[in-house]
This record gives sequence, C-alpha cells and structure tokens, in this order.
Amino acid sequence: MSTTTFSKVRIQLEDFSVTDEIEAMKKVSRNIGGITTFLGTGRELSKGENISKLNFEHYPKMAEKKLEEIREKAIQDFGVIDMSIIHRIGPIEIGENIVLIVAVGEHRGETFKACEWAIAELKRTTPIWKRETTTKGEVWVQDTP
Amino acid sequence: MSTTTFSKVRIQLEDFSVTDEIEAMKKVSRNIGGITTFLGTGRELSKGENISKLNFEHYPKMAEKKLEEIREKAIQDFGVIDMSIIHRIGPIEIGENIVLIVAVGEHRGETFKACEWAIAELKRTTPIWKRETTTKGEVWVQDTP
Amino acid sequence: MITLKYFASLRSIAGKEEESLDITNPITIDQLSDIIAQNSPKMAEMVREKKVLISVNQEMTADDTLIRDGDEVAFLPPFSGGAI
Amino acid sequence: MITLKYFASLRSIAGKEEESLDITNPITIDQLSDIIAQNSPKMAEMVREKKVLISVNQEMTADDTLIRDGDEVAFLPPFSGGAI
Repeated sequence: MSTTTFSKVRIQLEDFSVTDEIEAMKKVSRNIGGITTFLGTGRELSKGENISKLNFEHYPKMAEKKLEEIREKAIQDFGVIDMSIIHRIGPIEIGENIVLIVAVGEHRGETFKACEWAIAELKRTTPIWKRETTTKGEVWVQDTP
Repeated sequence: MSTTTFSKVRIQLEDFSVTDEIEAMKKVSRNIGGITTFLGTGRELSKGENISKLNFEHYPKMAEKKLEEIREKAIQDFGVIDMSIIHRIGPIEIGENIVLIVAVGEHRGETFKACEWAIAELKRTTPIWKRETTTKGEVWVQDTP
Repeated sequence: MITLKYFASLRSIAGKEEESLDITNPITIDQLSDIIAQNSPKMAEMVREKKVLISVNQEMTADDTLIRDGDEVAFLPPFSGGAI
Repeated sequence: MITLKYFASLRSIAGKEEESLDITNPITIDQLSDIIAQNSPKMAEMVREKKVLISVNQEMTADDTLIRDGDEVAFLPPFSGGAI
C-alpha cells in the first residue's frame, strides 16, 4: 500500500494501483460482497489509425466536481455502498491505465449497473479531452461517446 | 509482480493480486481499451446472520474444467479478447478476496456483459461449495444463485 | 470398479467421502441409486428426488447416462461458489 | 471583469488559453458570442452553432443563463475522457 491519501474522486498525473484502490474501498464496510471495477487503458488502434501516444487534459475543479456528482448519484440511484473514480491526465502510453471506477456493494448486480453507468456518464459529462498521436500527427478526439 | 505463473483459470488456496492479474491480461494484446473486473469478497452478513468465517471446497479437475469452459464461451459469445477466472478455496476471512473475473476487450460494452455473465455462470455450473461459520455453528450454503 | 465421490454437505449424509463399487455391466443412475439405498437410504432418496446433481467423469449426467466400469461418479449438492 | 477559458482544440481556434473581459451589466451567451466575434469569428460561429459547450462557474449553461461580473466562462469542445 502506497502512502497516497485516498480521496474517492481524483484526477492525477501519476498512475494508480488497482489493488490499492480496491483495498481502500473495502475499508468502507464489512458488508461488501461484490466489487465491480472498470479500467480504461490506452489502445493502439483507433478507427484504423495506429496510435503511438495519448494525452489527456481536463478542466480543473469542474472535472472533479462532475466526478463527485457521478459518485453521489451512483450511490443514490443504484444502491451501491460506495464508489471511487480516478482519471489520469497528461501523457499516456499504449497499455497504460487511464481511468478506474470501483463500485462496491452488498450484491453484485448493483455494482455492475453502477459501474457501467458511471463510465458512460463520465464520458458524457466530465470535461476531459484526449489528444491522440498517430503517424499523421496529433489530433484532439472529438467524437461523442 | 509476483513469481506466480499466470494460468488464466485457477482454483487456489492463496490470495491473488488484482493488479497482477490485470497486468497479466494486458500482455495478451496491445489493443485492449476496456477491462471489467468482478471481485467477490467475504461479507459479514448473510440472511441476517453474522458470519465470522467462510470456507470453500471444490471438486478438483471438474471445477477447473467448468471455469475453462466459461472462459472460452465468454471469448466466443461476447467477443472479449480474453478472460481470466480465479477462485480461492479453503478458509476465507470477512473482507478477503474470494473470486476474481477479469474480462479484457477492445471496447467496454462487451467486457461488462462477459464479466457479469461469467460470474452468474460460475455460480450455476462450477462445483464449488461454501460453508459459513455463524454463532449457530457451521452450515453449508445450499441456496441456488 | 467405479468410484463414488460425495461432496460438501453430502459427506455427512453418505457417511463417507469416497467409495468403490464393482459393476459388471453398465448401469443407469436409477440402478445406481438402488445400490446406494442399501447403505444410505437418505442419499438414495435425494438422488431420486433430484436434490443432488450427479456427474460422471466430471460431466453432468442426463437421464439416460450409463455408468460404466472405470467411471468416476460424483454426488454434488447445489453449488454456492462465487460468494454472492 | 469576467474570465474566458478555452480548452483542448479551442485553444488554437481562439488563439489563446484565457482572456479577461469587462462587462458592466449581466449579458446572455448570445451577447457574449457577439463580443467574441470581434476577435475570433470562428469561435463565435461555433458557439452559435452549439458546437462547443459553455460552462459558467463550472456549471453547464442553459439558453437563458446570464453571465455576471466575476464569472468564469469556459468553452468546452465535446468531451473524450474515459478512453473508450
């Protein structure tokens, strides 16, 4: 376990440890039976283009606020016990971690639903942008989710 | 990263590292964009009873065979790139890891579907049994999933 | 000779973990439960009422499955893996 | 004074990352885009065609949102977080 303080919603340059994030969430309750995690990673291919590198930028404060809103709505609407959301910014290599959502609950059903909803909602509402570096140069990705 | 060899389907006494299992799956392809993970953990409460300990038993060979069938069907039917399934046996304390399913894919949709199907299928078809220790003693859990 | 295996809660009902049985010709599940009834009537009853699943050589049986010499037959109570 | 912020692809279109503007009375988004049009017609066009999202003090705007002195207005191209 690293010495990082575990805020449940974070945007950060550094990589994260999935194990550490899950263990931090486990501490919330002794009644957790199911944990669904979504991890987004850097893919080599995008629309047939070969990507060599990614770069993420966010709107500070607003992005964190949106992630916190997603977390609270997931707990309220899906009945999960808790949720953490971590998104990296800055340069990302192929295969590296980009985003992590951890949903913990008493039973598995609600954790799958909450986690899948949260990543879709993040893409829809959170001001984070991706720049892809391909052989053709650098482009901001602007497609809708 | 530990020195464990990463067979993609395992039943084992020892705990596992979610990070290590995910990193092992990442090595399968450079085209992985989404990784959905389900982790089942020991809950303190079950039907209102306070549980102090769990104990899992399996039918060797048959249980591994069923997990491998689930893995292959997940790849075939849901189009995920790969899947790993690890289930622990023996004594499990509250909060400890019991079962892990990692589904890796190009996009997130199929990894959520495959992962949720796989844990339901595991409960339905894999000869693994749970014994709960409560204040009333030890009981084999026999409810259907 | 066939091997019979009892798992989880069935061990205490059968009073054992494993046993061997000599058979000369292939037998059905019904015939097997008649044989078991001699030593463990409760176990045989559960088989007839389909309260246990039966596998032969690690594959689940169908109603017409035949058990042959050398087979491994296992009596499996309802599964409860995966935690929740 | 209000602050205008341009993110991602909009930085090169606006030719800047941030600017300040003096306003005396509250203005609408339409009025703001008229002001922007003077320096950056392309940017103003994208605002009118709703090709960019606009937030005021980190909240998304509605058609009737008023911008007041001290507000932080941000121009946001379609989001692409979360990877896939």
